[in-house]
Amino acid sequence: MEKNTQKRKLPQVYIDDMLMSLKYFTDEQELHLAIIDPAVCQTCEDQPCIQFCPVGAYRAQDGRTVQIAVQSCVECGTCRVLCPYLNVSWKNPRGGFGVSYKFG
Amino acid sequence: MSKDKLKYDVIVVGAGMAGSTAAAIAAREGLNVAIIERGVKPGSKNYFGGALYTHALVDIYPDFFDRKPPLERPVTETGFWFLSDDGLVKATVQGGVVNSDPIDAYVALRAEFDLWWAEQAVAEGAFIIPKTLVIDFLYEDGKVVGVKTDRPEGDVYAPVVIVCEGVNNLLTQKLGLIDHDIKVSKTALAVKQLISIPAKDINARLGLPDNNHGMAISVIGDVSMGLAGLGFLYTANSSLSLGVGVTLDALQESGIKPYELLQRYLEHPAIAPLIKDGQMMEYGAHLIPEGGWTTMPRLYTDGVLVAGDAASMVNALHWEGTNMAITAGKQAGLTAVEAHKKGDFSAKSLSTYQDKLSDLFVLQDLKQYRKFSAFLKNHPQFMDIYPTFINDALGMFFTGFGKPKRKLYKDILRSLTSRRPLFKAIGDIIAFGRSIIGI
Amino acid sequence: MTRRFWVFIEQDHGEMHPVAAELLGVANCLVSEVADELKASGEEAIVEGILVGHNVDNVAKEALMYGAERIYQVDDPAFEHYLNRPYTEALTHLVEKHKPEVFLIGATTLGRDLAGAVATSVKTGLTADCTKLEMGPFRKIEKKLLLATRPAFGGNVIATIVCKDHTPQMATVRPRVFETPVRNPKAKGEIIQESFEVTPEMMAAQLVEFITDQTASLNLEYAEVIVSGGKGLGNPKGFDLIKELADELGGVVGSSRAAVDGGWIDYAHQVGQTGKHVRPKLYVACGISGAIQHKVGMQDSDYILAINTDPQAPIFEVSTLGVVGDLYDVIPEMIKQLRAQKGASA
Amino acid sequence: MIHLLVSVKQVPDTTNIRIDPETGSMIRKGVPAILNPYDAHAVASAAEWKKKLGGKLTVVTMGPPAAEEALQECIEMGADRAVLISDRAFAGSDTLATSYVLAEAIRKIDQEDHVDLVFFGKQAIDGDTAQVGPGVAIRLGLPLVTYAVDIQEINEEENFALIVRKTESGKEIIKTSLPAALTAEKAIADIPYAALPDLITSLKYKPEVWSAQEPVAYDVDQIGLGGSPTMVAKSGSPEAHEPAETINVEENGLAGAVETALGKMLSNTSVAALLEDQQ
Repeated sequence: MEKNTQKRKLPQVYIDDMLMSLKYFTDEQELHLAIIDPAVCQTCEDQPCIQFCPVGAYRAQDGRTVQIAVQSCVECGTCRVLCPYLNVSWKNPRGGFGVSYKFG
Repeated sequence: MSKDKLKYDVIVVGAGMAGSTAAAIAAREGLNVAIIERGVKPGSKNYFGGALYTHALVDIYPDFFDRKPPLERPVTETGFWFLSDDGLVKATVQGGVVNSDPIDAYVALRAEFDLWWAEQAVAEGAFIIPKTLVIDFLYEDGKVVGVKTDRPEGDVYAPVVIVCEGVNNLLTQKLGLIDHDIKVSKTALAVKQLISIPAKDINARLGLPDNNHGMAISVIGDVSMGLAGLGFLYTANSSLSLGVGVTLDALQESGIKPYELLQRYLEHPAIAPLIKDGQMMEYGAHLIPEGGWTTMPRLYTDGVLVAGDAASMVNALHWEGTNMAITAGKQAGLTAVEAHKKGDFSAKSLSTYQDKLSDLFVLQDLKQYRKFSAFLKNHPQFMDIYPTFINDALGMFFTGFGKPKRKLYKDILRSLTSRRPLFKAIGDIIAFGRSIIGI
Repeated sequence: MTRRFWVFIEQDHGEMHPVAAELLGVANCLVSEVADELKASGEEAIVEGILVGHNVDNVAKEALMYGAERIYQVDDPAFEHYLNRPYTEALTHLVEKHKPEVFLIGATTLGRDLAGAVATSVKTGLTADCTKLEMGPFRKIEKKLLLATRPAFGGNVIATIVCKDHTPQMATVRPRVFETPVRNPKAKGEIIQESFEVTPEMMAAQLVEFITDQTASLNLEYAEVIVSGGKGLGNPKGFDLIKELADELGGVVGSSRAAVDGGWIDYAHQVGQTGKHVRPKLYVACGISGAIQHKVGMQDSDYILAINTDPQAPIFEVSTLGVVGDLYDVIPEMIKQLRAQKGASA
Repeated sequence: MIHLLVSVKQVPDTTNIRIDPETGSMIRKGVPAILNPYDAHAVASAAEWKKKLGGKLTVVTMGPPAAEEALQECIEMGADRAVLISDRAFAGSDTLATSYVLAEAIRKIDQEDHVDLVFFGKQAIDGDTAQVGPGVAIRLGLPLVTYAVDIQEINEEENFALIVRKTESGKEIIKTSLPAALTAEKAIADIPYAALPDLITSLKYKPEVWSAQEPVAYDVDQIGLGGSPTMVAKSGSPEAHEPAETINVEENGLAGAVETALGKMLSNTSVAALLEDQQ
């Protein structure tokens, strides 16, 4: 192994390249995630949903409101659990919709 | 469409490891069982590292291997890899105890295996209702008598419901069997990539003699950048499963994006060569309940049993989850059968489920390891200092040529004490011992 | 015996569709590719246009200017509006009468279902949406065949298909896949009026009303011109410049996901895998690196101009033309020159 | 009582195709087979009209035994009867042979119970040829309306239907006598979220399986490879795009570079036409 001096840094990752590998059945009629009160997000200090969603579905909009790319969700539950104000309305998608792992 | 009620002897919620097992056991005893699965097919919502353990599989189907199950490579080499910032110590074992017949563990891919596992339950007589989400329960004078699904005319009745809904146990919470949502300190987020690599390259790069040999590795150290968590590497037939799981509170404190932590692991100088020219087949993420005993809900109430991840049945240190789910699924299935024989579906009647599990490794181990996740949190040294020390120590030992050995051993010792005072290190070892003995 | 290479001259209310000219150009190339066989066999080859409609004499003349040597014209009120059944019956009659070797049709909405019906009615093979056409040998078959290359499985596989021992060998081609040949106003050629008796049974379907679609709200998916901004803009104000160029080109504003992430523009503008899929005639990508998930959303655009400071940016892999430079210089200059041109020609 | 029929196809899900770099052929493992999306919307539309007018909905498909799953999905959406035409003799059929097989099957079903309207999806996402619908319609002598985005009316008494179709230049409302055929865009109907009893019925439903001999005795020369004039000479993965021609501002100066770029763009007829429209 080549010897490099300083500690290895965190690489920049473009999450969408990951999403290309996933199969989704997108529910055109119902979204299973929603922000309960957008105003609460504006007061939220570190917005963990944006930082820790493993598929980067949560995105900051102008004025610190948050938008969810619901169709990228893999239903892991991290956002529900990390949101300091319990401000995420989190449900499983309707039957047959959402991520569908090909390998798993 | 007929207007009479949809009625079964048993409803199982979720066609994962626990659910399909419970359904198979109950159906085998002649009960009319329906599994309600929210995915398009059983397995489409399930995700893990990971390997399945033969003891549990064979316990459900003695002729398991004759049925030609869709397994990946057998695990013929397993152990720990200690990652430092730029180095690696492989502490793995092969042959001997590991080389049992049949092999104790097989790498698997859940989409394919869980579908097959559910089909075995169908062969026993169970009926699968896919693409349907259970959203609530049906009650008659306070007792659960069925479930409500999100489809029109979606009520389904049964005197006993076995809830195997997975780690996000919203239904279990709705029943009041646990008074809180899953906890950031007791839950890990695991992210993984399945990377396609020709089988012969996997064998060459990992030193496996042929496609009939495989690896299951726990990776400790630089992989989680000192955060409380574990990395893993599994060899499927012609692909490698590489991922890392970190407890949510540690992840949150660190501010690190999960997919960037994973990418950093894949770019580690000792890991990158293993996946060179590999093509990513699938990325995914899933939560792992690590609270075990401390976050386990009540396992039964009137007309309901809970099994699998929904009941926190995971022993993270030993990567045991699927076998616990299968074992618990079986006991739940048997309990449902007994309840039907007795015609009594009250909590008291169903409580025999808890007694059965207490005599088995499931509850015993979870009780024994109840302090382990707290231990990991309070001893981050196991995630960075000690793995790095092991790398330095062995590295120095095996390159100490022409160096006075007395000085060599002093340097090795100092590479520990410079990071962690000796008496503290010893204290850590003792604390580790206690947390896994459970005292 | 004459080897006939046919092209369907699609027209809409007396306006020749540009794809017809493109296919006449292709037909003439195919003829040149069998020149050796013609010399050897002493046979002749001819490019003929097939025109169906009502009061379409000028379209016939126009087609002669793009390389058709002869036009068979079926001119009858019944054919004023395109209806599958009468058009199919007329073409089937002409094919059976003149026995062409190759028959090319434009893959427009009209052409795609007309070709499907004619190929079935004449019992021959048809290859759809071809991206390459050539005459070439195939196994031991004595005469060169039409080698039709097309994408399959969503563009993941490219297949070359032949239609052996059935004529005509039919193929449809999307508009703008091939260049338009030079228009030769002095071209000479023969226009033959063919009659075809349309029975009432063929007119079972009639056009009741036609609603033109100018009012289609300029939403991203159906926009003809899209000017997109990406991370390269550096800040939200950059989109004012993008808007100015878009207005100049009569287009709408799009964006990459990075710009939406940065909160510079609303999610509705996002082009890409998790945003919108677009197929405009002109797509101008400004400061967009072109990560795979963006390309997926816009690579079907007909003409892609990319402006980026980085010559290695992946966006250049899918664009038709690239300008390597700072968009804050290039765009204002482009607007200035576009206005100058408009000023000159106004 | 109306009798509607939809011809459907099970296709590999091309949004997740992986190509084996060595052989250039598609990797089947891990690629789910789904009901062709356009066909699903066609079935949804037919089911809506069947419920509105009262009657029967039959679906038919030509494919391998596994296509049974796609037919079950149609039953879930409201179809009453599903026919699977499956036989090794059909293997290798191109669109001409396929339209023959489907047309004869529909003719047989029509003899049993007259079919008023035949639905097709606009195209299949694996082959994308959009030829089977028109081919079957011409074989059955049915008037055809393609790219249908809405059905305004189906009038059983006066035996006509009003169908809205979408073309590049706008929307056409077509009045066609019945029986007729249409190919459907996704906009024709939303896919319903089936009631649980319908889903359960579909899971237990076993489609009728027709072979190349019965109940329709197919002419062997018109099916399979023998009945297919077209064949694949060779196939492979697309070569990578070579990077676009680029003009460098540093080398040509700002004004010069932009001028050349605009010049090149205007040499493309359709772009030129576009820019003129803006004058």
